[in-house]
Amino acid sequence: MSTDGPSQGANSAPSGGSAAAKPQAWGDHASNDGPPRGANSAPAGGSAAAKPQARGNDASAGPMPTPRSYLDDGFSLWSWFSSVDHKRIAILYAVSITLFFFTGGVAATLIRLELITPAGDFVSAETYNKLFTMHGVIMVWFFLIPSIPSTFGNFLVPLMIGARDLAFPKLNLLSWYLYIAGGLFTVGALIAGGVDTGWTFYTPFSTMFSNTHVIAAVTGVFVVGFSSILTGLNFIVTIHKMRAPGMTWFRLPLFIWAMYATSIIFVLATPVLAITLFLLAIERFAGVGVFDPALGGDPLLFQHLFWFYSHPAVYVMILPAMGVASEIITCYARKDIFAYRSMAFAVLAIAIIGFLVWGHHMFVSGQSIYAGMVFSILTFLVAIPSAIKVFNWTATLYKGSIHFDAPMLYLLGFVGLFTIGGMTGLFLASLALDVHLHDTYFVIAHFHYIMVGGSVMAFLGAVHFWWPKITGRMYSDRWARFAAIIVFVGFNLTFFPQFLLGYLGMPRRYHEYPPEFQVLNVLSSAGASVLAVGYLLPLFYLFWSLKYGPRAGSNPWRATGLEWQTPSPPPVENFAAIPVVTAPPYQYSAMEIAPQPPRSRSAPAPRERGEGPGEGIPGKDAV
Amino acid sequence: MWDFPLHPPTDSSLATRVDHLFYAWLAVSGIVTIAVFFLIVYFAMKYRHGSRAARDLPPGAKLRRESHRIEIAWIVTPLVIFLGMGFWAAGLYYAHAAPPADATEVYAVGKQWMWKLEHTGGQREIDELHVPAGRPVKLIMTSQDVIHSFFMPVFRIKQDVLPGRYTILWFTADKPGDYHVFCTQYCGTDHARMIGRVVVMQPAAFQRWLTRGNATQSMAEEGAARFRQYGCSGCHGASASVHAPKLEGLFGRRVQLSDGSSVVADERYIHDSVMLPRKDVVAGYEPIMPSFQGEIAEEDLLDIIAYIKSLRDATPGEIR
Amino acid sequence: MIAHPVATLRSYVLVWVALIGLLLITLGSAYVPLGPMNSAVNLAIAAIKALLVAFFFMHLRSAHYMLRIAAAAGFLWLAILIGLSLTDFAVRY
Amino acid sequence: MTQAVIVARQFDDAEQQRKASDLGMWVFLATEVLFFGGLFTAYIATRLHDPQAFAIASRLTNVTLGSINTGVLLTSSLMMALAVRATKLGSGRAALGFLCATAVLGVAFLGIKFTEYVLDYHDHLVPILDFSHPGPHAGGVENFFYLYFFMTGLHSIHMIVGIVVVTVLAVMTARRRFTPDYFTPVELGGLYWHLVDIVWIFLYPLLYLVSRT
Repeated sequence: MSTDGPSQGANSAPSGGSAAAKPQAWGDHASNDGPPRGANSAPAGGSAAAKPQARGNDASAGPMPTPRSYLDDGFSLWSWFSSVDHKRIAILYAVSITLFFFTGGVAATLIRLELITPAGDFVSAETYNKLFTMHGVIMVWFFLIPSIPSTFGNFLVPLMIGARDLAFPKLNLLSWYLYIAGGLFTVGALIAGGVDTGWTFYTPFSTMFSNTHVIAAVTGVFVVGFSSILTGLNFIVTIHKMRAPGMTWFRLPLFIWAMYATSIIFVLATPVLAITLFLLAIERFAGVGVFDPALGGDPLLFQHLFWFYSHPAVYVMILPAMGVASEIITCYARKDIFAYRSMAFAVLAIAIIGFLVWGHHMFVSGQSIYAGMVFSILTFLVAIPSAIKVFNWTATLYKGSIHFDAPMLYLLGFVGLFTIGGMTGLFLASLALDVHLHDTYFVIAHFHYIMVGGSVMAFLGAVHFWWPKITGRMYSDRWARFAAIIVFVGFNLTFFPQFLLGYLGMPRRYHEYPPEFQVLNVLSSAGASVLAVGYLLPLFYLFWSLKYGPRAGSNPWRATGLEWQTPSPPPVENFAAIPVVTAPPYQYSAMEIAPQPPRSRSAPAPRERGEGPGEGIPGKDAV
Repeated sequence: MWDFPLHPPTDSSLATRVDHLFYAWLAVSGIVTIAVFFLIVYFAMKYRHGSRAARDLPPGAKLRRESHRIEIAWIVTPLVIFLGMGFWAAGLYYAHAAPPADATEVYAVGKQWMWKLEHTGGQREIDELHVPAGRPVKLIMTSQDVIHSFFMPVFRIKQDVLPGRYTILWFTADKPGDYHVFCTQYCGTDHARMIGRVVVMQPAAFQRWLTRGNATQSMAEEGAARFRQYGCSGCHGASASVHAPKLEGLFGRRVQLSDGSSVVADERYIHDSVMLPRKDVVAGYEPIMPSFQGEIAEEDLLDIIAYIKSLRDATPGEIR
Repeated sequence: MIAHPVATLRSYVLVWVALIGLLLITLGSAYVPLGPMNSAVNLAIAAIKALLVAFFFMHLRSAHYMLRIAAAAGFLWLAILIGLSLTDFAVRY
Repeated sequence: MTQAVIVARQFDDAEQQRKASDLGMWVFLATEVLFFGGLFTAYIATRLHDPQAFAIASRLTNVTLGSINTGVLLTSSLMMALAVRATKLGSGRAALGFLCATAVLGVAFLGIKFTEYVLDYHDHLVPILDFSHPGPHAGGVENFFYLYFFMTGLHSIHMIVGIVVVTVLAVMTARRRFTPDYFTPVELGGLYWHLVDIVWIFLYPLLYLVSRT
């Protein structure tokens, strides 16, 4: 493997052997009606040519030992807390959002325990209200919104587009500190006694009536909003200005398109939330304000401003998941994505139309019925690009060569659960039906199908897919597949009964409930315990893999993205030389059709396409 | 244990129509979801790695043409179906929003954490609403503190109840029964206890209930008492020396305001005139009325509104 | 050395003169009774002033189209926020 | 090309770095537009709720000082634009002068604004601290002034940030940190200043000129 040109020096994985698989998709496979052309036998020259570098950089000084990986670039805590390397910042985020995820999860566990019996016998009403508020605030702003963008987005955006870092690395570090500062305010509010407004902070309850630490919690959310804005700004500029040569817009991986769409929402929606919460805090502090009906203000104004942010924020949670799905499904189906362009336009369409539909949260709020009708129709429009995405993922499987590794299981689960979540969203977009279902458990079930069944499944899929790249280690695929199935089963058991509860009329945020709802609530709580096991399992085998996992090659899944062309874990500078891109992404079909013979070859020739490890489960024997 | 309901009770034609919409959506979404699940499982099995399924795709140009057709088909078809369903739902929503003129009025005040209801006859109820079957009933609702929401699953309707505003909800119950009322807008500590019953009675039984009820006097009479208690009559009464607008025959009339605009004197106008007297000042009068914000409970104000309503056909001088 | 093109001093001063002129017009028009048109005129003049500043002082006139899109996006999204919330506020009050 | 430009490690060259900074600034300005946009929406909703109150309240603002301040701010924008131009042309002395003029005009704006606040306070027009308004529409008038102080206050905070930025730029200019090839900080500072100016261009008619007839 050491015969690669200098530009590929980075690619020699520590383990050598078959693990250092080299993808060719970046070679010119534009036409697949014939034997693959030269690119296939000259991965280094064809797909990644050294780009003249602006400044001297010893990485390009010729063949050299494996460049220092980003993980080895300093071991002190300070070397992490002061790092402006996008990959290290991604790890900082990953650790912090995991902590917040389990904090929010503890609140959810207590909620489900309380709801096992109709009577409010486990925690008091005040405690229950604080629990669901903390669950909502933490899960929405400190887990779901930053989850994929801040971890995988940070890690992968520069790698996928062939850049050395994000455009503004210091801003990136600042945004992590803002996230932590916001988190401290919120955790402070939690320790000081909690907040009981619900994550929606509706006025006038939050301004004039709640006796809890609303201002501290709101400040936390305000601050974390700026973290989102800076991340979005960084991604937009990076994707526009830092793409590798040849990386045209329609050669971008769909994950990048998803990040771009997400960033648009970050940048254009979050400031409205910030100013709204600012108004809320002042109004609570001073007792005067435009949301207070006592002076002729309007509480619905708050709801309009809040949902102008918070509805697009839902798409912040799901768009990155869609990006992950496009990466993973193509890779394990070994097939090009179906209708790449419409997939790219669909994420943009979702991001933009997503801004036009916020009023569907307010059909029974007392807004004008004309507003209701306008928002209802617009909401149906946003269903179309979402439906396109689901259909295209399904079509991608057609005539593929499907492997069932853990990431694929998570993402197939994602497609199914997102479909259910999306379709039930249409129930809620229907005006008259929403009048019945609004603020019942039907809504709870619907958005958990989108956010947990969708975003969290995709997040876990992404963890398993890019884990070898991020850590350089393989985990136990057997355990991972087991966990994926547990999560899928536990999730459905938890949330499907809630659809029934909602249709029966059980309102959300209820500490106690009429006894006829008990059976379904018990089912839901039982499911939650299964789900909890599913979420805890990865902690064990993933941590285990950090120490004992076999080393992963640079490309254990034989994937096509640029991120797989650099060693695992990637070097500090990402690429020994900036790659030159010559073909669209996801050319798996060409990769599958062409080299049937090499498939069984045990010792790939130098400069020959490296073969994924043995049959079926790529990465298995990446020693 | 397993005899729990899977379907909420239904007691109005509107609820049945909402159910039809629900089942239509269930069918549409069920077909889509099952199709997606079936295809995923089918493809996953047929095209699993190592299977012998044929994998030859048509050549590039043809593939693109075909996939364009498929794309257009699955953009247009769902769009047409979804929009059709959407208009169906919008029509029903419109019916929700338009109460018939002859509906029996009941006034509701939400406060942390109870519902106070009052019939025009003066019968007061807390967390219970008695209504006759077969007759449209219109709830005129407001809140004394935070936003609440009045939800009756049996009729498939709910409406947020806001401070400083009146919102309405109407239904016609089909048959007698006893059903849940929930508050569905989170309103603080005992939100989950802000529940009640709606009791639908045969009209005759309802009439008996009304007469047997706790009403000593009608809402309007009660309102007249409050009108004096809060000192309104001191200025608006016949013998008042203060120059204040006369309230006889006011309700439903268009009122000229001092700034040149005009408004119809409805519940909201009277409410605002009492609570925010400086917002709309009647032309030709000084803005001297004090605000009763925080002085007067919403349910008392509803009595007063009922009283002023009862003076719809009165002639000036009738107020004492 | 790349020469970064600059506009003439004169053009900047002319834009400033136009801005001050528009300020005086908007102030004057506010005292002419036009009914609801007063606000419309004032806002239209404000929009013209903002465009002058954006195009000349902020160099959007010669900027890359991407910068113009970024600049327009902020105002477009604000229009969405205001426009769609007016479906409620304009009808309900 | 001179070597004066320091290119950060993630960029290929100065050109890429400059374009990235430009785009970043404009994206940031878009977020600022929506940050103030939330307030404008609140203004519109509240005004539609009680238009008479806004007409009455707007007459209570000090239109003379407000108009003078608008002129001051527009002039400061001209100075800023000329500072950017001078930097691009490489005339550091002129740039320094224009930057100082910008900062001075900015301080003058804040001074006039503060004077207005004091006058408003004497007129009992400051909600929360001291507000009383006789006559009808008192609630709506109070809401107007609440928004007036919120919007102009937030704008003033942006002005303070802008003055600090311009001062730093002036110091850097005095130290000859900028060349015709490297002027990005001045350009970006200028964009920020102009945006704050644009916000005021809209605040002025909405707060001072609602109903003067």
